[in-house]
Amino acid sequence: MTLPCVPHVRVQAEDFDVAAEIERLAGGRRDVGAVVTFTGRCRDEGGRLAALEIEHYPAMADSQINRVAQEAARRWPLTGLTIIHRFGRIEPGQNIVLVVTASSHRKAAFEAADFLMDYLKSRAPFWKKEHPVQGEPARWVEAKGEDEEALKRW
Amino acid sequence: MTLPCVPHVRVQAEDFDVAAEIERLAGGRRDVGAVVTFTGRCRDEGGRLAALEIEHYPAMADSQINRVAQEAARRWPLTGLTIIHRFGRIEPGQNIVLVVTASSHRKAAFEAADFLMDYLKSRAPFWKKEHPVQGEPARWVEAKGEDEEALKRW
Amino acid sequence: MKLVYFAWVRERIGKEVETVTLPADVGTVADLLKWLKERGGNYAAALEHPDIIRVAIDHEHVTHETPLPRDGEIALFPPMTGG
Amino acid sequence: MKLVYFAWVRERIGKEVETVTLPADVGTVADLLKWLKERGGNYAAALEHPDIIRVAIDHEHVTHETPLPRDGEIALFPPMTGG
Repeated sequence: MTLPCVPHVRVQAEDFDVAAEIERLAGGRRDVGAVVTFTGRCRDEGGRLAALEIEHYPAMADSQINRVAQEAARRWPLTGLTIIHRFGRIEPGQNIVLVVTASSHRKAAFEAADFLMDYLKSRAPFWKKEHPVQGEPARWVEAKGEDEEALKRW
Repeated sequence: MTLPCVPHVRVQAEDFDVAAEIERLAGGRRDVGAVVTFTGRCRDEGGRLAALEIEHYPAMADSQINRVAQEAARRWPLTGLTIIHRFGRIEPGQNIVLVVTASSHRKAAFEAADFLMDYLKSRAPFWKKEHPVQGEPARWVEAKGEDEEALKRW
Repeated sequence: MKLVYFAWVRERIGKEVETVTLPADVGTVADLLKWLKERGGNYAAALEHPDIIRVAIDHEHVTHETPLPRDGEIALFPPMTGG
Repeated sequence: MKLVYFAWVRERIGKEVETVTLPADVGTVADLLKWLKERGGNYAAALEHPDIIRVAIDHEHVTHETPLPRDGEIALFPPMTGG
């Protein structure tokens, strides 16, 4: 493979379809040996959470995700790469984020997906607010030091 | 989570449906924060390959995959784990193997899927034979030293 | 200069966007955060700990040492929690 | 003792399964590989490099030092290439 693949990036309120996104990268192709998908979903935190509200910075989200996607496409021999990040109200059991990586080689697909999730956590301009089931006030999720630490692996 | 999840393992000639397998692990659940899928597919090796023929040791394949699946379920806090390995004739673009891991936590899902693929490569009793497009004779794929090396990471 | 705010920075300041005219001695991002904080009230509450505020200039992450542009969009927000 | 063969071990030996009666001095997996190889012909071709042959006893991977059971299914095959 000579040129990096062109990443497919979407920032949207709507849900996504993992099978359709796998098909987009691998369907009809005979050179794809490995496809990794990562789906991040909303958890109810032991029954405590009614919903997440995801705020984002529209003008920046797309460009930042594209930037990190292009870095992944340069660093690993990917045949395809898709990133979808949702915003708005998301309830437990619903999807938040999808990364799909396709490659001739297993390790490249795994590593690129893992790298991308680390970078999305700490670099993409999204903020989660938790709405509890009970009458407690909503509160913003705090960033974890471990997420920033995770970037040092790359 | 207290008890390890019970892995779902299948060894079959038929294709699998990634979306259905994600649904099996995560559908209707509110405690799953991360789902990773790895799909291994047959490549045409630059147009050289007409098909793979995958031989397996039926009496051993199921028990070995279950063993490594149970090890993964003990080592990582997974809420669900599925492994499907196909055998028989598989053409370029078709699926060979699927690993799906679900967890509350991203790292657990990634690491367990990566671990499982390393172990399937070197421990599950499957053997690939390549059938070239041209009139050349079929030949058995040779195991790679790097696959054996990869196990030392775990 | 156009300022935009997100998440709890936006909530505490009480607006999403505003246009400000900066004094000549406000040269860097750190200067801007100090100047805003000194406005008091909601600004003092939002920028109580300026070190944790993340900043982007024209949609690119920058450090607090970065010089301000003559014009552009400056975004202030908490550490991100996407993914 | 039931012996089963896979992949190119099966192809070179020319059979999938056979039952053999082992001499008393064939005590380990390594002894078995040596004894089979000394049968010559197809066996010598299949077991030319016994070190690379992988072995399972009753569906469990074993080393070449492993003692043979009194009875059971012993599988001989090349390094695996699944996944």
